Parts: sequence; C-alpha cells; structure tokens
Amino acid sequence: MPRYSGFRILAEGLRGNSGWQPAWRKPAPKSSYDVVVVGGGGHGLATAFYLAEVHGIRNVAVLEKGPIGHGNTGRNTTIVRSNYLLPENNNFYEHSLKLWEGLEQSLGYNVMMSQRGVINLFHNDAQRNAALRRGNSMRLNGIDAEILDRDGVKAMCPLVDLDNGRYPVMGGLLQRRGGTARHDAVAWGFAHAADARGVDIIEHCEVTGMIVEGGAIQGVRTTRGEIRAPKVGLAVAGHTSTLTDMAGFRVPIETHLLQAFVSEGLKPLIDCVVTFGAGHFYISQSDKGGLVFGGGLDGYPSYGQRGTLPEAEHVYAAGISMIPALGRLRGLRSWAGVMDMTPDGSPYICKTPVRGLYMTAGWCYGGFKATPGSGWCHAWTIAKDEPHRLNAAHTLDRFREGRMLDERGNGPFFWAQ
Amino acid sequence: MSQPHRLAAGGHVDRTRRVSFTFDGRRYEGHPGDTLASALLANGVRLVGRSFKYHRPRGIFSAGVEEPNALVELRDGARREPNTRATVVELFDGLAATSQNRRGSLAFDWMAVNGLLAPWLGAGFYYKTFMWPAAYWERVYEPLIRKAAGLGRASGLPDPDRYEAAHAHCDVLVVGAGAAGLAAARAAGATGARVILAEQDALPGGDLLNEPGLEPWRTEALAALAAMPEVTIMPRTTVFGFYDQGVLGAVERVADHLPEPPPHTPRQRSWTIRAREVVLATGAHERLIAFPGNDRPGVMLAGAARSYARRFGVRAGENVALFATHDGAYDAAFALAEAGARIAAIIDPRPDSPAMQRAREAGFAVRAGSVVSATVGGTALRGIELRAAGGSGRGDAVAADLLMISGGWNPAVHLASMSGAALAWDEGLQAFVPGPPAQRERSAGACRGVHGIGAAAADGAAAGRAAAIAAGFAAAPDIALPDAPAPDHRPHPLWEVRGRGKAFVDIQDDVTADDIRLAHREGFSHIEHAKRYTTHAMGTDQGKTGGIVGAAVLAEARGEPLAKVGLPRFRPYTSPIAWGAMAGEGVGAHFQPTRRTSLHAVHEAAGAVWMDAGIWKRPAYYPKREDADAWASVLREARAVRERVGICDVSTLGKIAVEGPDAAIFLDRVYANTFSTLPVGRARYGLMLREDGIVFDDGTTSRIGPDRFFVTTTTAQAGPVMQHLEFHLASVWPELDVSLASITDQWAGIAIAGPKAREVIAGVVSGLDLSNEAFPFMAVADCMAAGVPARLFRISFSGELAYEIAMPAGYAAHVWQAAMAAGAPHGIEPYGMEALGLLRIEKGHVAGSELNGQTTAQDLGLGRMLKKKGDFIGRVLAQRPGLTDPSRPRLVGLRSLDPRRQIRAGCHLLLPGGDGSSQGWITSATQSVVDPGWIGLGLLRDGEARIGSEMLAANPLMGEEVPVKVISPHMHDPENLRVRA
Amino acid sequence: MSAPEPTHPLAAVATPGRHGAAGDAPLRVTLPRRDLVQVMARRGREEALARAMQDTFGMAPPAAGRSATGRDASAVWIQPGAWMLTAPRGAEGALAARAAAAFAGLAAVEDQSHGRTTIIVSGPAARAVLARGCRIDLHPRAFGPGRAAGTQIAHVSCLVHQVDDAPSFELTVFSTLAEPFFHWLLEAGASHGVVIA
Amino acid sequence: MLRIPCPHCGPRDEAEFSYRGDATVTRPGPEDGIEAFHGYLYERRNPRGWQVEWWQHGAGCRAFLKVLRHTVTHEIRAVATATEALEVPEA
Ligand SMILES: Cc1cc2nc3c(=O)[nH]c(=O)nc-3n(C[C@H](O)[C@H](O)[C@H](O)COP(=O)(O)OP(=O)(O)OC[C@H]3O[C@@H](n4cnc5c(N)ncnc54)[C@H](O)[C@@H]3O)c2cc1C
Ligand SMILES: NC(=O)c1ccc[n+]([C@@H]2O[C@H](COP(=O)([O-])OP(=O)(O)OC[C@H]3O[C@@H](n4cnc5c(N)ncnc54)[C@H](O)[C@@H]3O)[C@@H](O)[C@H]2O)c1
Ligand SMILES: Cc1cc2nc3c(=O)[nH]c(=O)nc-3n(C[C@H](O)[C@H](O)[C@H](O)COP(=O)(O)O)c2cc1C
Ligand SMILES: [Zn+2]
Repeated sequence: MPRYSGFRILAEGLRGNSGWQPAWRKPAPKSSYDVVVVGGGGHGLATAFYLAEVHGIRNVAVLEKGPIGHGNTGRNTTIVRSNYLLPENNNFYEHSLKLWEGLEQSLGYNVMMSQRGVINLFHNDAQRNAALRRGNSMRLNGIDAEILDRDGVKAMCPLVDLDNGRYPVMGGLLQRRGGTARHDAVAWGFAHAADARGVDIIEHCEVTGMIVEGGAIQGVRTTRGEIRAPKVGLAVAGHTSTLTDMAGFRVPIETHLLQAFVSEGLKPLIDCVVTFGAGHFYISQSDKGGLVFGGGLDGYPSYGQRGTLPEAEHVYAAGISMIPALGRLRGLRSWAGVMDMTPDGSPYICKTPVRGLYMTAGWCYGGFKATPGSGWCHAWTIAKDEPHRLNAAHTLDRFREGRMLDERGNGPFFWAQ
Repeated sequence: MSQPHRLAAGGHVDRTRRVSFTFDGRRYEGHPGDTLASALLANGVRLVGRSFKYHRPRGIFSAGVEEPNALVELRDGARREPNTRATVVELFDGLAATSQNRRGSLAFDWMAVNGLLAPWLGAGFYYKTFMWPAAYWERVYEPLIRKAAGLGRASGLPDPDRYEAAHAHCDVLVVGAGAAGLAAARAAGATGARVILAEQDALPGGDLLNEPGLEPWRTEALAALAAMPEVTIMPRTTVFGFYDQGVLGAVERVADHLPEPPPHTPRQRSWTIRAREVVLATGAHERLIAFPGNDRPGVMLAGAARSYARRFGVRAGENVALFATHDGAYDAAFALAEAGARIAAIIDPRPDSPAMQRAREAGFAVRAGSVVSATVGGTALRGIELRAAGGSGRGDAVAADLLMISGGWNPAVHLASMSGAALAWDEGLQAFVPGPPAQRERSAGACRGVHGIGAAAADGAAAGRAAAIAAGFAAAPDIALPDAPAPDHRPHPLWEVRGRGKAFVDIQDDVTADDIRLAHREGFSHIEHAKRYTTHAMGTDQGKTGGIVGAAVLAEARGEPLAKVGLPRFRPYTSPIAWGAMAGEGVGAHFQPTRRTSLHAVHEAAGAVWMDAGIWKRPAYYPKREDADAWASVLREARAVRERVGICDVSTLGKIAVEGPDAAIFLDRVYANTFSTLPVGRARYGLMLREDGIVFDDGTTSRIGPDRFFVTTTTAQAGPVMQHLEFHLASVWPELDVSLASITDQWAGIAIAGPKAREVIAGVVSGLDLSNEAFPFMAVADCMAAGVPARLFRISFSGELAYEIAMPAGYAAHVWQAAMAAGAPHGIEPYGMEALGLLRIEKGHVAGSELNGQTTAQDLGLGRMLKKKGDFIGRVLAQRPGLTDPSRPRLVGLRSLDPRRQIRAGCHLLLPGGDGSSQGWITSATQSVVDPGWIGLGLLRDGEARIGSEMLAANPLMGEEVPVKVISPHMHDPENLRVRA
Repeated sequence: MSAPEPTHPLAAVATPGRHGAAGDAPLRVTLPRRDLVQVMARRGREEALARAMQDTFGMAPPAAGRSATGRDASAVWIQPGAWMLTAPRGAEGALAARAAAAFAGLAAVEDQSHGRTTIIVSGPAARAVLARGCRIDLHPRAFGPGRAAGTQIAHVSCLVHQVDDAPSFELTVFSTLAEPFFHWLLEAGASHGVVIA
Repeated sequence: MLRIPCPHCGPRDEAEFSYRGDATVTRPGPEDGIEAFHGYLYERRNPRGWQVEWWQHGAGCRAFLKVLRHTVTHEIRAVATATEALEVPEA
C-alpha cells in the first residue's frame, strides 16, 4: 500500500477516507517459511522487520495467538531510555535508543517517540552515588546523562515536592534523550513496515508445539496447522517458559505481573518522565492527556494480566508523596502485564539448546525501550546464527558461567527484582 | 424567576431550602437533593461543555456515572477537580463549577474550527503524519497535539484534603441499592448474615427513586435494613473493582457533598472489602443510538430525562421528542408529560408495540417505523429530522428542544467481568450479560438483564438468600416484594442511523461510526484494535453509553455477529476514583514509617543532623557553632575518635538470637566462615554469601553460650538476613533444632571508640576485668553498665581500640549519658554516620556501597575467609568461572594526588592517557583525618597489581577528572595494632 | 547503682489528654509497661514445655491464635511453637530469668520487654478505629477475648490481642516503630476522639 | 488480592505474606556441583497453571508455607506447612 504522509491524509480526506487499506495484510499461513517468529508483540514484529530490512530475509512469518500488540507492548508505561549501569546493557539500550530516534522515518509510521527527558530522582547519599556511578558509566560509553540538583529537578518538573515527603529529593539523574513512545503505534508501525517488506503477519495463530528433530528445530505446530521453518525465533515475553517447555528445556524466567494505571485526560501537567527513587513509582503524561503511571511488581507469579489492590495503593501513595498535586485527579483504569523476570534483571537475546531456535526474552519490565534493539539483535542472531557484539553477553548460559548482568545487585529472582 | 424548569412538586429534592452555586461565574439556585446537572437543567442551562477533539457544544446527556459530556472543573484553587461529572455532583451551598476544554467562551469556542478539519482528523490520523522533518515532532507537532488533547485542567497545587483507608469483612456484599440490591440485602440480612450494602448514590433506591408509587416499599426496606444490626448500608460508596478471592475495592465519598470536609473528617475513604459472597445488583446503563448530530445539547438518554422529572422535579425540555427502540423507554414520555412538557413526537423504528399503543392513547404523536436522521440547532437543540426506518435522505422536521433517546440497556456487568466471569450474549436484550461466575459472586436485577422493579426485586431477594445460604446461614422467611409491572426492554436492534454528519458512538472522545469503519478498513478490526485506533470507549466514561454501539458498528462492518465481536475488556475502575482515596493516609511524611532508635531524643538534644538509612533516621553528624561547614563537623568527630574517644549509636544493626543444640552447625552453613569453633565469650567477623556466591551480608557474631549466639547484621540487611535464615531452617534444613528471634529492638548499641575508650568503659562498666589480657580484642561478656544489665563487646569498625555496649533499649539514654560523663575528662564526642563512614574507609572496612550485591568475597579481598571444608550457602556457585575470574575488579584504596581535589563515590577510574574505558569505580570516598586529603575505596580491574600506580577519577557528569593514586585499602593501621592495644 | 526507669518509646509523643474530635465515645488508650518474653520450644519438647509452663505459670501454652492467662502472667501464641509471655512490669529481667530457669532445655527464651511496646485501645470505637489499618476481622463472630493474631497495621507488624469485651485490644509493636504506629493510631481515632490516659 | 489460608492463622491478606519462589526445587547436596545448583537456583518450571510455591507469613506467624496456587486464576487450592507434603489440609 502507498506510504503514509500528510499529503495522503489530505487527499484521502477529500475523498471521504475511502481509499485507506489495511495497515498490514491478513494472510493465511503458508506451510513453510525461512524464519518463523513466534509472538506478535513489538519484539517479534521488530525481529521480522529487521530480518527483512537488514538481512534481506523476507520469507518470514510472525505468529501471534491474539491480535498483535496486545501483550506487554500494548500495556506498558512506554518509557524509553538507555540509562543503564553495566556496559553490556547500556551499550545495547543505547543502540536501541538510536534506532528509536529514526524509527518514524524507517517505518514510515508515527510511533510518537517523544524525547521529553527521563529523570530518576535520588533521595540520599547512597542513591546519589549509585546515580553518579550509573550516569558516569553512560557518559563514558558516549550516552547522554546529566546530574540535576534540586533546582534542576524543580525546573524540569515543578510539581515534584522536593521537601515535604518522607524522603526529600536530593537531585536526579536525567537522560534528556529518554522519553516515551506510543505503545500501540510501535506494534502497528513495525507490522506495517514488515508487511510492506513481505513478512506475513498471522494473527490468531497460537503456537501449541515445537517440532524438534535431532536437536534441531524444524517448525511449529499451531492452531492454524503445522508450519515448517529451519529457524524459529521466540519473542513471547512472559510466555517464554511455555514455549521452551514445548521445545524440551527450562529457562531462568519467572512470569510475574506488573500493573499500570492511567488517569483521566488532563491538559498538559507533567512534561517529562519522572521516577521516584524512594518508592517504586514512575509517571508521564500521554499525548492524549492521561497520566500513565506504575510501580513495582505485585510480587508473585501470574499469567493473569490483572493486578490487585495493595500494590495499587502503594503506587498511588508513592505518587502523591512525590507529587501532592495529584490528590484530586482520578485514576481511570488499571491493568497488568505478564513479565518475563530473569534472575539478574537482564534479558536474553541468544541461541538456545535447540539448534535453529533463538529467543529474545527476559525483558522484565524494561523491554519496551528495547523493542527496536531487541528486534535488530535478534534478527542478527537468527540471520548469522551467532550473536552480535551488542547481545553477546545476554545468553542463557551466563548463570552457569557466573557472568550475571545484575544491574541492581538483588540476586537471583529477588523477588523478582 | 429562578429555576424556570423546576416542577412544583415531587421528587427527592427539598424545596424548602435553597442552595446557591455558580457555573462559569454566573450564580444560580437549586435545592438540596439536586445534582449539579439537575440544578443546571432546572435553571435552563443546556450548554455545559465542549468536546474532546472537535470542540462541539455539549450538554447533559445522562443522569449518572455514565455521563460522557457534562464534565466540569469543580471547585477552585487547590480543590479544583477537573473532569467532574455534573450528573453525580451533589449540590452544596457555594459550589463553583467551570466548563472545560474550551478556548474562548463556552458559547463561542474558536477551536470548533476543528470540526471543519474533521475529514483530516479521522481515527489515527496522527500515526500517518507528522513524521517529517524528524526534529519537528517534539518541537512543533507534539506540543500542539498535547495542548489540544486532554480534558480539564489540574490545579497543580497540593490537595488540602485528607483521605483514609479502611478494611471491612462481611458474609454478603451487595453492590447497588436499587430494587434488586435492597431486596438482596434484606433477604441476606434476614438470615443473620453480616451484610454490607454499598451504593454509589447518596440516596439508596436506584430506579426506585424514579417511581413515586413505590416509595413506601423503598422506605420500608431501608427501615428494615436499619433495624438489622449486622447490616451496614454504605451510601456514596462506589465499588470500583472486583479483585481475586472475594476482595472488592470501594471508595466512600465522605465529604464531597460539603463545601469542605469538617474537622477530623476525611474527604473520602477507601475500603477494602472481603466478602464471602457477593451479590452484584449494579443495574444497567442506557445506550445511545448513533445518528447524525446525536451529541447536540438537548439530546439526552430517555431514562435520564425521566429521572430528572421524577427524582429531581426538573423538566429537561418543554417540547420533547422520544427516539426509542423498545417499550421500556416509553415511561420517559409519560414522565415528561406528567411534568408538563409537550410530547412532540415519539419515533420508533418498530412497526407497532403495546407501549406505542398506550402512547397513542395518551395522545402522543407516535411515528412508528421511523428513525431520527439528524438534529437541528446550534448550541441547543431546536428540532429533529425523521425518516422511515431503512430509508435514506432527509425526512420530516419536528421542532423539539429535548430529544430523549434509548437504544436499549447495557447491563452493568463491569464487576462481574472483573471477577472473571465470561460475558454471554442475550439476543432478546441485544446485550451482554454475565456468564457463569468464576468467583463466589452472583448478579441480580437489571445487571443481568432482569428488568422491571418487581422482577428485579424478586431476583435480588433470591440472590441475597442464596448468597447467605452459601455463606453458611439458614434460610429465613421471604420478604415482601414490590408489585410493579415489568416493561419490555427488549430493543429492536437499531444501532445507527446513517446520514450526513457525525454520528457519535463515543460522545466524549468524538469517535464516530465512520471512525470505526475506517479502523476496520485499515485492518484494526479486532475490537481491542478498533478501540485503541479510534480511542473508542477510552474516555472517562469508558464507553458506558456507546461502547456497545461502536462494537455493533464494527460487527456490521466485519459482517459478523456482535456476539462474536464482543466488547473491550472491562477493568477497574467502574468509575474514575480520586488518587488521594486510593493512596489513603500513608502519604507524604507517612509514606513509610520512620524507625527511630531509643537514643533518638538524645541525638535530637545534641543537635544531630539526620539522615535516612533505609527507614531509619540516624544522626549524620552533630554540628557545633564553631564548625565552618558540615565537613568541619565530620572531621572534628572523626579526629576525636582517632585522637581521644568518640561515642556512636549503633542500635540500628540487625540483631538475631540464634539458639539451640544445632545453632553452631546452622551458622557454619549460613556463614562462609566457621562459627562452631568459636569459644564462648568471643566474637567473630562473619561473611554470608547468597546462594549464587555473591556476598550477602557481614557482621560480628558472638557466642554467648554453648548453644546461644548473638548474630549481628548490617542495618540494611537485617530483614533480608532474618528471612534468609528462616527460609533455610524451614525449607532446607528442617532437621536442625534452632530457634531464631529478632532482638534488634530489644538491644540498643553504643560504640565507644578511640585510644581512651578503655578509660571511658572503665567508668561505665562494672564487674569486668578490662585489661587487654582478660578482655582482648573480640572478647564478649555480660556485665553491668551504669547500673543496668549490659553486654560488652570488644569490636571495632573504626580501627581504633573500641567497645560496643549493648543494653536493653530503654536504658540506652541512661548509659549514653553515663558514658558521656565518664568520657568528659577525655574529651569524648558523639560521632555520626558521616564520621563513621570516614573512619571505616580509612581502615578499609567494607560497607553497603561495597557489599552492593554485585561483589564476591575475593573482589573485596575477603576470599581467605571462605572455609575450605564443609558446605555453606554460596560455596558451589561461588566457584563459577565468571566469579573467580582474576580480571574482576578488586577492592583498592585511592588517594587524590592533590589533597584539595575531591573525589566522589560514583567516579569511574580511567587509565591516564588511555582509551577512556572504565577500569573500575569509586565505591566510597571521604576526606581523611590521618593523612588529610581525599581518599576512597574502589573496585578496580587488576586492582592489586595496580597498587602504586596512578589513575584518573573521572566524573564526566560533573566535569571532574582527578588524578588519584591506587593504594592498599587498609590505609590506617594495617597491622591492627590499635584495635588490639 | 540501682537501675533507673527505662525510657518509654512513646515518651515523646503520647501526651495524656484528649486528641481529635470531641465525640462521646472516644477511643481510650493506655500504655501499660509490660514485661514480654519470647519463648520458643525446642524440637520435640513441646509437651514438657507445656508441663513446665503449667507448673511455673499456672497455664497451658495457648493454641494458635489464642492467649492464656495464668497465675501472674499470660501467654500469647505468636508462632508455631512460640509464645510471648507477658506480665506487668517487674524487676528488670526477672520474668525472663524465671522463664529461662523453668524452661531450661525445653525452650529458647529471649527477653523482649524493651523490644516491644504495648498499647491498649479500648471502648466501643476500638473496632472501627482498628479497621482503619487492621486487615483482620475483629467482629465478635470472628474474634473475641482470648484471641490473638499477628498482623500488620500501617506498615508496622503488630500483635493484636483482645483482652475483654469492652472491647479492649492489647497491641504489641516493635519499639523502634512504636512512634509511627502511634501516630497512625491517633489519626485513625481522630474522628471518634482519642483519650490517652 | 490473594487471601492465603495460613494453616496457623487462618485466611489472611496477601499483604501479610511474601512470595519466595517455586517450592518444588530442592537444594542439591554439597557435592552435586555447579550444574545441580544452577538447576536449583535458576531454572524454573514457571508453569501457566498450578504451582506449589513458598510464601512466608511474615507479618503473622512468620512460617514458611507451601501454597498450591493457580498462576492464571490465582485460585489457592491447598496450603501446607514447610515440612508437609502438599495435600489439602484439614482445617
Ligand atoms: C505494566 C507494564 C509497564 C511497563 N513499562 C515499561 C516501560 O515503561 N518501559 C519499558 O521499556 N518497558 C516496560 N515494560 C516492559 C515491556 O512492555 C515489555 O518488556 C515489552 O513490551 C515486551 O515486548 P514483547 O514484544 O517481548 O512482548 P509482548 O508485547 O508481550 O509480545 C509477546 C506476544 O507473544 C504472543 N504469544 C505468547 N505465546 C504465544 C504462542 N504460544 N503463540 C503465538 N503467540 C504467542 C503474545 O500474545 C504477545 O502478543 C512494561 C511492562 C508492563 C506490563
Ligand atoms: N432509568 C431507568 O429506566 C432504569 C435504569 C436502570 C434500571 N431500571 C430498572 O430498575 C430495575 C432494576 O433494578 P436494579 O436494582 O437492578 O437496578 P437499579 O438501576 O435500580 O439499581 C442499581 C444501583 O446500583 C448502584 N450501583 C451501580 N454500580 C455501582 C457500583 N459499582 N458501586 C456502588 N453502587 C453501584 C446504582 O447507583 C444504582 O443505585 C428494573 O425495573 C429496571 O428496568 C430502570
Ligand atoms: C500508555 C497507555 C495509555 C493508556 N491510556 C488510556 C486511556 O486514555 N484510556 C483508557 O481507557 N485506557 C488507556 N490505556 C489502557 C488500555 O485501555 C488498556 O487497559 C491496556 O492497554 C491494557 O489492555 P487490556 O485492558 O485490554 O488488557 C492506556 C494504556 C497505555 C499503555
Ligand atoms: Zn500464619
């Protein structure tokens, strides 16, 4: 279909918007592909896009059990940043952020990437020192980071109560290039662009089995029949264990639930992304006007996509403690996602014990920002059958080897990061 | 005359009293019992807001929580509440409301030009444009979109009101106090069950409030409930969510109907309700019909117009038309006629029905087989256009100032759906009703499609009784039910009348039927995709009136039954709820409890500057007038310790009593070093690893008796260590006979450190020989301190001769004072966390910033502590290659080459003239007192080999780069002569 | 030197008198000094411990969720195989010493008299006030005199023990957290009014 | 919100408890080596369905409990003490 642009909108508007066609086709699955990607979230769709775009592999299917983008991609708080401590991580996320910066143009789809700045507040010496270590690590790796004093925080986000809370604010670590993107548009944009490059996006097609012969993948069984492929990439987030179970091995993942919330629509109130260092809380405002916010995990494994009250109360309480002006605004809706938590909080983009089976997984609650980077590295790993330098450390075997990527030093699954 | 549309009599308003309020600055009057909406209508105010995208004029559309249009900014100043539904605001004297989302005046909003641009502002247009030039998004396009989007304005000021949380338990929770809910609560209450009846409205009754003839039954029911001691009626309480295992959340609006909360009264209270059984009697929401201009002020849901007439005594229009698809809606026409309005026309797509006949008999002009195809007017309805159902083009015009519409009723299945019940399609009602329950829940009345007050009450009574029996109570005699005929609510399935102009399916978010079709054309055909692409049902009303209409338009476009298309998923909250209420009172200073040692008052009196250590407050330092700055205080305190003697509160350290015949074996397994060989009366420094081989915690543990150990942990890890010990005892080694008790709070701790420490201790402690031979380094003994029982430890964190006295916490202040007195001749000074940090850095002792969950014992130079024989937690995995890799960063000491140049924790260490890659980082830094200048500890690749070399401490964040020398971490007294002196 | 009176953890905040609203059924709060001793049975010695407790204190160790009253002390169940012995404050360490002697070889004994703080709340408002933070059901059908439960109130671990039908509840909290807990109690009771003895 | 029936204390809110991992893994013996410990500490069944898991009743009796819980519906079918095999308890 023709590209999207302002001119097309004008032209279509004049003819009653009757010429628009599906943003991606709805093909029936073929019996075989060069690569099958399981999972039509951002990561799976991005994998397919980069397989086609970078590696010229176009005979690709993305299999999605429901509608695309209705997993974590469609339910996250949309924070995009690359402010990580460990070089293995910050280099990867920076690569991803750079892809974000040109994503609209590469996809021909407005994913509303908005580099409005992400501030992580700190409240005591220990937190400030950790922020310095992290920020300096970023700077030494060529990533933008700034340290803000209290005035700097006030200037970026005047509503933050610097003094009256239980934990007065000492300052913040700012990444100006960080921000938010429109979650749904990311899935749709990748789908649109992958489809335009020949990828089959097959919705309502659940993978129910893995065909493994002689230690190598041969294809998948699905609710829409068997589909053969010499290479299969998993991008199913919280459902990874279910799929690897089908392939006959276990992975270091626990699936936990994380809630998110949105307020009623408001005129612009909060212009950046702020996270409260003392109480697991982060907030930003969507372009539609809702305050989008969240906190920590509910604290136990769940595939239920729904959260519960105590953690919600904590999130709201942390919110008001940081920004007392929120009190009279109203929460509109809450929901939850199914998080693939790893023992060290860092992801896997790697080969697996089954030949020809690859995965991008273990994104915990931080994988939205990784969407383009994950797809890019996953596609590389699939195409070349070896990891790129950027994801070389993100293996399943790192725990066997004692090379954990534990950003926060919490220890295995504790609980669960 | 004020309130020209107020009826002379009837309804639940108190005409004997007047309440004055303002809207957009103009003053009006209403009565107690009014909502803001009913009072505005009584005063003839029709135009109350502007729409989200096209800034179209909007009026009052409903009479309840489902309101999409009449959103106002309520109150002003710090109490301003944007997006407040005028239809649920109880009127109070002095109420001030302002219309929102307009530029210019409400009557002339220049953003209404957006309406002309509508062909280009269709669903999802923004995804397809604004991409070039790339840099314009943040600078130009996005700010424009953001400003245009959103609804009301937040005050931006701290909320002055208070909120509470509360907990409730019951056998049966009944949600909704309409006929069904009242009957359910009565039936359940009669069995003796504990019942809570929650109703979001100020007045219980639901639709009964619109039925004057049934008022006796309502009052009788309320009286009966009030007489049941185990029944609690909670008005103004919205049940907002149904969570797992019979837990529901509710918010009680305690003082929203008042100008401001009275003293000691919260504005709202949030309830967590745990119910054995739940009866949902939440009624139904009337649905709109999509037709061009269905959003014009003057178009109103039929049930709402009926409610304004009957409950509020307000005539919402004078010349009224009804557009309905079922008999149930006709009562609205009768109600308006009773109220003195003229019924201009009744438009109904059906050929005939009993209600139509009654309407004809009443003399109303019934236009059977026809539909409304357009509305006429500007900011207020002046008339409608009709045409034959199934026809096209323009038809007759009828003048009307109120068009009542009803496309049928949507059972309020929100809570049932949240509880896990699937929804089932009811072909007759053209609606989704709750399917089989997933929890101990049942629906009754209109929320499961049982219409008619008599039928709903009977249904409610049955549900209430069944719930009580399921909760374990014996059946009670039947209750009296109201006698009322059931209107037929089964609608003709008419969802949309197509024509020129915008036919809205979501009035709040300006989503039209065409938008839904566009979404389908572009492949967003799944209901969840269509919702997100168009923002249908994503506003503050979550599509209560039009959600299913959008789904129906989509179903038609897809050519599939609505039952298959379904509705978007229901989620908390049934209605938006105040942030403050969800947060409760644990906010601000009480967000987390503040933990204080028993010496808090002593430090306060000594002028301590406080710092947070986890949830503890600890003294950072004790400034004196002569100190130039904080550093001067810290250095002074540290110097006192190095040169004379200092005193410090160490009560926050975790303390665990480990007792039992297997205590020593247990400690050998949880510590990386050995404790079974520790003699009674001695302490040992211990290191705990996590199972993954990383250092978990450290501390000194003393053997108090053969089977008794006094374990100390770091402040931060006290809780986790206790849990870790409990877990391993319970799950891994249940055969060990060991008991654990947290004694952190029982024992306060005071450290006395410095060359003069022994003299000071001698002045405090009695009953012990303190000589170095009798009480050497690492000795422990019970004693008396200043006349109270105490335990003396000879341990040192500072690197000086030092003791810690532990005593029952209530005596700590007493002992502290005794030590201060005994130390006065020696120049004793209290020292805080900062000096403590300085001293331990000089000594090379690791603390939280080194024990950060990422380091191994080897990394910290403590590798020799790991025992060679026997199992212990972390032993095996500590041997993984990545953890024994010699290139891992090792603990080193660092000194700034220029003593005046500060180095900070968080600096990275670079090779001078190198490639700028990080070789390690500084974990802790301070000024030194033994050798003035800046020093630190750090973790450095090849650390040991680099001792003696120079590195750069780089802090690009602050533009600093300071040359440092790598030195041994043990900067002060490496031979430990002083601690053993 | 004779031992001084220990400082009360709430000395700085619990000012006697009336707080909050002027209702006619305020919450009554007292701060009795009590000795508390944690008793943890040795593996397999529960029966012998029960006999020793009977002999020394005149009561059997109460079952889970219950308390027992003996001659000059009470016991509250706190954990499987563990109880809190409580008695009005006596000589420092005396209750613990008595328990240690009586239970030698049968139980580990830890004095917690300073580590825990007891607050008694009483009166018709007590249940409603506690419901502001207490997640467990204190309705007479679910709880009652002689019942005890460990729970968490306002983020602070709290042992709730109902002592009579007034109703009166003995609340035992960690001493270093007694102050924020007490702050919560005053807030929770404000709409009824609180009278501190 | 979960309500976990503690065998000692009765049904209590989830807020009083903390989750501590899959209860079906057993710590290997000291000589079992890195691979066995890797399996114990890291590899997870992570079922979409019934799971036996550790919960500590931290704010109540502090006992570690085994809880049989469904990870989709959150239904709790049985709770046992640490040393019991998990079967439906009597009370
Ligand atoms: C509440 C919340 C807040 C978050 N906040 C942020 C944030 O601010 N910033 C950030 O960077 N990250 C955040 N995250 C994390 C982020 O959302 C995820 O890491 C990321 O979106 C994962 O994308 P994905 O494509 O891997 O997974 P998903 O989007 O979940 O996609 C996986 C897809 O696989 C499909 N699937 C599963 N099993 C099968 C099968 N058998 N057959 C076929 N298909 C299958 C699923 O249906 C799903 O569509 C948050 C997550 C949540 C839940
Ligand atoms: N205006 C109308 O014509 C109309 C509207 C609805 C029902 N009905 C009729 O009412 C009768 C049915 O009675 P019913 O009792 O089933 O419904 P009802 O509408 O009379 O009562 C439902 C009650 O539940 C309350 N409620 C809904 N959700 C709630 C929540 N989350 N928290 C707290 N309260 C909540 C509502 O405020 C209302 O008072 C039938 O005759 C039906 O036809 C008529
Ligand atoms: C960034 C973001 C913004 C959202 N804004 C809204 C909103 O304005 N209105 C709304 O009803 N839902 C909003 N949602 C929530 C969605 O409606 C939906 O609940 C969420 O995507 C999860 O899907 P589910 O509830 O269908 O499971 C938003 C979600 C996200 C991730
Ligand atoms: Zn318990």
